[in-house]
Amino acid sequence: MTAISPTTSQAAVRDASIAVAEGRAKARLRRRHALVIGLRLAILVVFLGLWELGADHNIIDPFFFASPSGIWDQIWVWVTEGTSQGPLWVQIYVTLEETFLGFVIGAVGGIAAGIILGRNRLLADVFSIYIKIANSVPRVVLGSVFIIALGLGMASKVALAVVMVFFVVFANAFQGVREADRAMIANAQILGASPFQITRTVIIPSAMSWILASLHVSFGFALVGAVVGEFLGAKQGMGLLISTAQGAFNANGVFAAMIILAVMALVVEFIITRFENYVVKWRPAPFNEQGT
Amino acid sequence: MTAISPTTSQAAVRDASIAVAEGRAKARLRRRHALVIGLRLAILVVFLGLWELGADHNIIDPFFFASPSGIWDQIWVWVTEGTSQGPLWVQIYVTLEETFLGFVIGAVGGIAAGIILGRNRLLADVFSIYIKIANSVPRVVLGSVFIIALGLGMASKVALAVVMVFFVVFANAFQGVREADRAMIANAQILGASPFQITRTVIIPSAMSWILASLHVSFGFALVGAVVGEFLGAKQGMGLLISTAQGAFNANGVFAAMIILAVMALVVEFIITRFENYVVKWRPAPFNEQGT
Amino acid sequence: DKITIIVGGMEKQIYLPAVLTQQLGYFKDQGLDVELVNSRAGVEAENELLAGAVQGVVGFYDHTVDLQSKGKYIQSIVQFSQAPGEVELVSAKHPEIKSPADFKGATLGVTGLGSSTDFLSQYLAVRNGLKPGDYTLLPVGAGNTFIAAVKQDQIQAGMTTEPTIGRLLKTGEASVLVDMRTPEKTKEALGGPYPAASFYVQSAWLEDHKDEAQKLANAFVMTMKFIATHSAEEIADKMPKDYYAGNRDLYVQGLAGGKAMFTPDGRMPADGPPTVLKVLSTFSKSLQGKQIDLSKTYTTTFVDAAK
Amino acid sequence: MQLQPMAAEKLSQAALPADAAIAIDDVTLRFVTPDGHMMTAIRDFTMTVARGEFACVVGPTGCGKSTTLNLVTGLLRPTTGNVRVMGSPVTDISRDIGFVFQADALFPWRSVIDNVAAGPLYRGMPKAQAYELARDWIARVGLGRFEKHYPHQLSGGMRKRVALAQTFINQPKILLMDEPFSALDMQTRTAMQDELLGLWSQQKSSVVFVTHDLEEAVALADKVYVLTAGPGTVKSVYRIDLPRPRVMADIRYDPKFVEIAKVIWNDLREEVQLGQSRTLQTGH
Amino acid sequence: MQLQPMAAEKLSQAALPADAAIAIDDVTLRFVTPDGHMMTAIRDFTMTVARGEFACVVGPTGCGKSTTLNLVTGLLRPTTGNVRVMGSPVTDISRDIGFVFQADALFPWRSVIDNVAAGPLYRGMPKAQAYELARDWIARVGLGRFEKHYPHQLSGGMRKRVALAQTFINQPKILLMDEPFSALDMQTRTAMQDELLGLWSQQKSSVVFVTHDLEEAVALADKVYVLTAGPGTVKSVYRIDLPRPRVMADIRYDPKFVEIAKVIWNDLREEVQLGQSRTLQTGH
Ligand SMILES: Nc1ncnc2c1ncn2[C@@H]1O[C@H](COP(=O)(O)OP(=O)(O)OP(=O)(O)O)[C@@H](O)[C@H]1O
Ligand SMILES: Nc1ncnc2c1ncn2[C@@H]1O[C@H](COP(=O)(O)OP(=O)(O)OP(=O)(O)O)[C@@H](O)[C@H]1O
Ligand SMILES: [Mg+2]
Ligand SMILES: [Mg+2]
Repeated sequence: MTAISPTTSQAAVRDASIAVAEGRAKARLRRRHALVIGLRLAILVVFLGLWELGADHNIIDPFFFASPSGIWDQIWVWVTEGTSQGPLWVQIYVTLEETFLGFVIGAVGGIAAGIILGRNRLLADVFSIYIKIANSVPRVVLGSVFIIALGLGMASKVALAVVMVFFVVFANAFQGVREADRAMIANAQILGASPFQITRTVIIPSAMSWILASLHVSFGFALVGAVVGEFLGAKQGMGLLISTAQGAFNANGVFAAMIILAVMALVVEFIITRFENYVVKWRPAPFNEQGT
Repeated sequence: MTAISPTTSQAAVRDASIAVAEGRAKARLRRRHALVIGLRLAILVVFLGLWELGADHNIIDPFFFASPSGIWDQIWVWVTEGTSQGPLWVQIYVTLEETFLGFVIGAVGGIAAGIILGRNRLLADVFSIYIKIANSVPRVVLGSVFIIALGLGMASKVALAVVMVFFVVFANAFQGVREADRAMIANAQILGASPFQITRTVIIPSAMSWILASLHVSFGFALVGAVVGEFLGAKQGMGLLISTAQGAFNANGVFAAMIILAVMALVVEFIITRFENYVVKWRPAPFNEQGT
Repeated sequence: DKITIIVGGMEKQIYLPAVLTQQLGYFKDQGLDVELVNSRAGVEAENELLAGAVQGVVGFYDHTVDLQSKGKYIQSIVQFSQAPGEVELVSAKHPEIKSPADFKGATLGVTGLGSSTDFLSQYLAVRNGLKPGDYTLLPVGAGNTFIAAVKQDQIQAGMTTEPTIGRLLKTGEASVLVDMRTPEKTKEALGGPYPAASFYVQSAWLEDHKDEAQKLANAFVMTMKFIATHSAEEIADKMPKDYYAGNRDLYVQGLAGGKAMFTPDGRMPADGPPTVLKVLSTFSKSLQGKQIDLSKTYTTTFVDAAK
Repeated sequence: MQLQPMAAEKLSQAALPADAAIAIDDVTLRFVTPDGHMMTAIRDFTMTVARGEFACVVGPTGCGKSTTLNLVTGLLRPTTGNVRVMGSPVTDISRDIGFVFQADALFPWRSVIDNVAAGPLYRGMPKAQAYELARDWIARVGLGRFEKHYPHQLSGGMRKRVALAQTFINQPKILLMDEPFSALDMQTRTAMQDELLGLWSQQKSSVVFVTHDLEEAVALADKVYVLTAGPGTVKSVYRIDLPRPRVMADIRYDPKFVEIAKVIWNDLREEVQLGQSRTLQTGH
Repeated sequence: MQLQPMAAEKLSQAALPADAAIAIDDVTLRFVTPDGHMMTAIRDFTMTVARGEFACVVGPTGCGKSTTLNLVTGLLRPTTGNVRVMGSPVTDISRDIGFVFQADALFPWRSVIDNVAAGPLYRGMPKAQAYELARDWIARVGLGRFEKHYPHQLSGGMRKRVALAQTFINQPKILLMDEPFSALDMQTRTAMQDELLGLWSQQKSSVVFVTHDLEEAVALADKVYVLTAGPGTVKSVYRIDLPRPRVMADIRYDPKFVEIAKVIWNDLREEVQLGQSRTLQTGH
């Protein structure tokens, strides 16, 4: 019995010190989180403060560049009294719907095209030149072509959002497929995978971080596409709100609408990041961030 | 001597058959190249043919969607007689200059920001939210802000091209840095590399294919930015040409200008591809395409 | 030194005097180095002018009134047209609309909300006994998108300018409901002349640049006289080919129909500004409850002095 | 044919039997080197593995052993010559083949059990059954506690064992293995060798096994190929006539084994020294 | 301290000397497993390597050998306990260390010579000199003809030799090697071992060498650490008193060597069997 007792106590000491170490690690994480939030807020406050000051002293002409307080007033009016086109949330909803449809169609199309061309060299050699041509078409011109072809309804805005998203996603999906590790593909082939199974279980997972990177940036682009579409002609939506505000020399209105758009983008960004963390949970942490 | 002769002749046979095999491989490559070019041309011809036919029979209204022959006439007129704004090449030069400046500034900025934030977790956590906000601002609205701030000259178009390019390049550079192999970074560290050396010799090469993928798509975007800028206000450039043609119901002019833009994009694309092949020449060919 | 002027669409017939002056070489004759910049969005042009980046704008007169309500002073020094040059077209699919009084329940196309076409359309409706809310306004821009909106029956009627008018008339997809291309018909529709296309500058700039302003006025007045004394054909010949690349006949035809809207001498018609104020103050939120001094929105001094 | 009075019979390369599981016939393979020249990796290479035969390949590093295996799988194509598997020319990757790669080729986004179950799932086995089988094989390679781990959370030796389970689970007719056991400690290695021999005799599969450990080669093989230093070609082939079944833990102490190993060792050493002196000459 | 009457002297872990090159003091390291639990990789681990000492580490696969090396480099941080290198706590990656990774860590976009010259260039040596030195080391590892090749154009063994040259060229004070020779054939391996011993004695560096080959460990080391099956901790330490300089080609036939190897082998086998039975129990 006496022989065992020192070992037990030694183990107890170890376990206690591990608990302490883990507690310390957790506290460190919490502190870091607080630091990040604090810094973000600090930057925001400094930025808005300088802007407001500049506007007050006419260094930044609020007629052109608005002022934070003016923007806030405008948002408040829109929230409480609605906009000239109806309640604010309807405008947000309309734009969000167009954006979302365009984003999904563009992303799915871009991923599909990227994978198909990435997997098939001949198709890639033949078609990539046409994709490059399409990508150099100015979107604003495309906008009027879409309005002629698809009308002034939702379809033309969605189409514009699609063409904003498609090329970015395509380029990344295509390259992601090309970068897939050849040893891994060979292994899957030998294990008995059909070309389709290889695409599904090897190519797509390895291109995933490429695709996700493009989705991050392209949701913002989809939003831009939808807004530009509304700019060119619409009954409702954030783009029309901006266009009206611009026409009335209402800089506060223009900036207020842009801030609402930014908040929309951030919310969706948050969702994409969640999805990303779920998808790439297999990924090794960098050295030094491992263990506890 | 007799002992050697069979070996020599055997070696000669082998060398001959290798020569044959290599000749066959080269011929196969040539045939494939011809096939690709042929298919590309076939698609182009079919596409243009259908368009022309459709326009002739008014299935595709040439008033809105132009016709290949009309576009060709317009380009011919511009080339031989110049445009209302002066010689065609001046318009091309102006737009190309804006695009190029915007592309370079946006790409360099995006790469730099991507690398800095990708290498520094704290900066990334603090600033990435602001980059996302900036990315959701509609570019057309930004265009007006730039015109107010920078005037109607070249600066505002360049700025617009920059903001089209920056985000795509940033997103990819950032993710590319994050994806760099941790074992390779550790190895460089242990070999004695300073953080800057690691960035230069490990991070940038491994993020290179990410960055290049974004450059491919973003030159088209830079072009779009410059053209939109000219659309909003300019005295020269392809955007103004399009705007004038649109105002004059000259669909052929609109499409002709877009085709010129596409050719510009393709030329630059070709240069980027050359650069890419040079940079990634270390890359293994996929299995089955190796050997001869 | 160099003078930069923004034109709100150089190829538009309503702004034709700007480019024509350049083409005729009148600026050079006055010893001026003028650079014309195209900008289709009116707001962009005004913002540039206010920011001091350009010296003048060729645009609609009503902006001078609107901006005064926001405390910014700009003045028209040469008035190009005394009619808006706009036409309210009605779609051929809707023969039941015979006058603005039949707009009830219809969707009316305008170039943009808050634009001149917006105010004019509403004014037409109200003058014919309708209330706001009886009709819907849809911003459809001009040109192709306007035509597409008519074709797709998204608007039953709409207000636009040449060459969109000519195109729709030619294909028979629309007909003229209210014509505001001549001073007479404008008076009939709005109850007075409606000064539209004009050349305006910042009042502050004018103070210090009387000399340049005079030279500019000289050049423009000569152009106005040229227009008055030449046929549409002859004017079209002077314009860059790209402006009528679509269809020259249509261009000339439109010009012949709309030539009458131009003032013969660049002078502001005395009863014009009040009409504009009346139209604007009925609908523009920013004007409500504001006192507008019309005399600060234009001046005929330079036109009068022009030789 | 030079017959030798002992178990290690040196064979001359006879005409290729038509029914061989693997027949590499006078193959030459050349790569393009960075400076644009051609480099011959293997030359006039002939090798046959009969059905149910266990062949080991030994040779100096860089002599073309992995290249040979890649030729059999169809991942590489010969510049000249033919490769036949089960009597028909190699055109595509065959489902009958199992290949344990020299380097890591696990799927990093799949846990151990998903990696091991990949083969059966690809081949259409129902999910439940595939996972049950996978669990079984994971236990056999001694990784029962690590089913849910991802590859980057395993040690080098553990990853190799996952790769073995991934290949063995398919029970391939033809098994190609490229230094499969070099990352394992002696004890685990012996266990894996026994596992391999069991699978082989039960499946009657044909095996090509590349190793640097000559003793391992002799202990396992029916036939040992000794390659020359690059450009690789077959230097000699030995038939190993040790009785089966062999028990890995004991066979090394068999005097016949020691004798065979010594003969081949001398043959191989000659070659390796040749290769070294050649690189030293050309090394600047 | 249990002294044994032969060359393999089993040592008890004494108090840590202050001037040791490497001192791992009662370290425990835990990883988060995929199901969110903590897994102890090494536990109560204590190890000292004096300046100029050559230590080998053997143990069953997955017992924590690579983890231990990563602790010394600073790539991993202990959960509890201390790691000191050259007397000062490990905070960042030290320039005195050379590390041959178990897996491939060459730069794929650099040719062989650029890979080997990386260390000297990072450390500020002039370009011409660095390349000259690199050429010298490339020749020493027998890759003279492959200077311009990229890593993917090399065989597994050749890549490993590039990694060795890349590390050796820096002449590190502390040399950590994780199964560096397991992909090499016997002859090349012996040459590399001689190269390593030469470098070590000339540089008076301290070496920690992980291997699965017990004979290799005994042949090279001053001190052999035997680890227990995971969670790894030190089971026993042996001092190897074979005379130096040792010639790798001959030492295996030294009777003292055979005796030592046998003693440690028995110790190790016990541990490996324990590890295996444990995984088999928990394997479903
Ligand atoms: N893609 C390639 N391009 C050029 N040369 C190559 C390529 N792949 C392999 N080689 C060359 O072919 C030769 C044989 O390589 P291989 O990988 O078959 O050797 P190995 O016998 O498997 O060696 P090891 O025992 O080290 O694994 C080597 O000299 C190598 O440099
Ligand atoms: N990132 C990680 N997350 C979770 N567990 C890990 C991680 N890295 C290593 N481990 C675990 O730590 C233990 C020790 O791993 P280590 O790589 O040190 O073994 P090793 O002794 O080097 O084995 P081998 O001889 O096979 O290389 C293993 O059980 C492994 O599963
Ligand atoms: Mg190999
Ligand atoms: Mg290890």
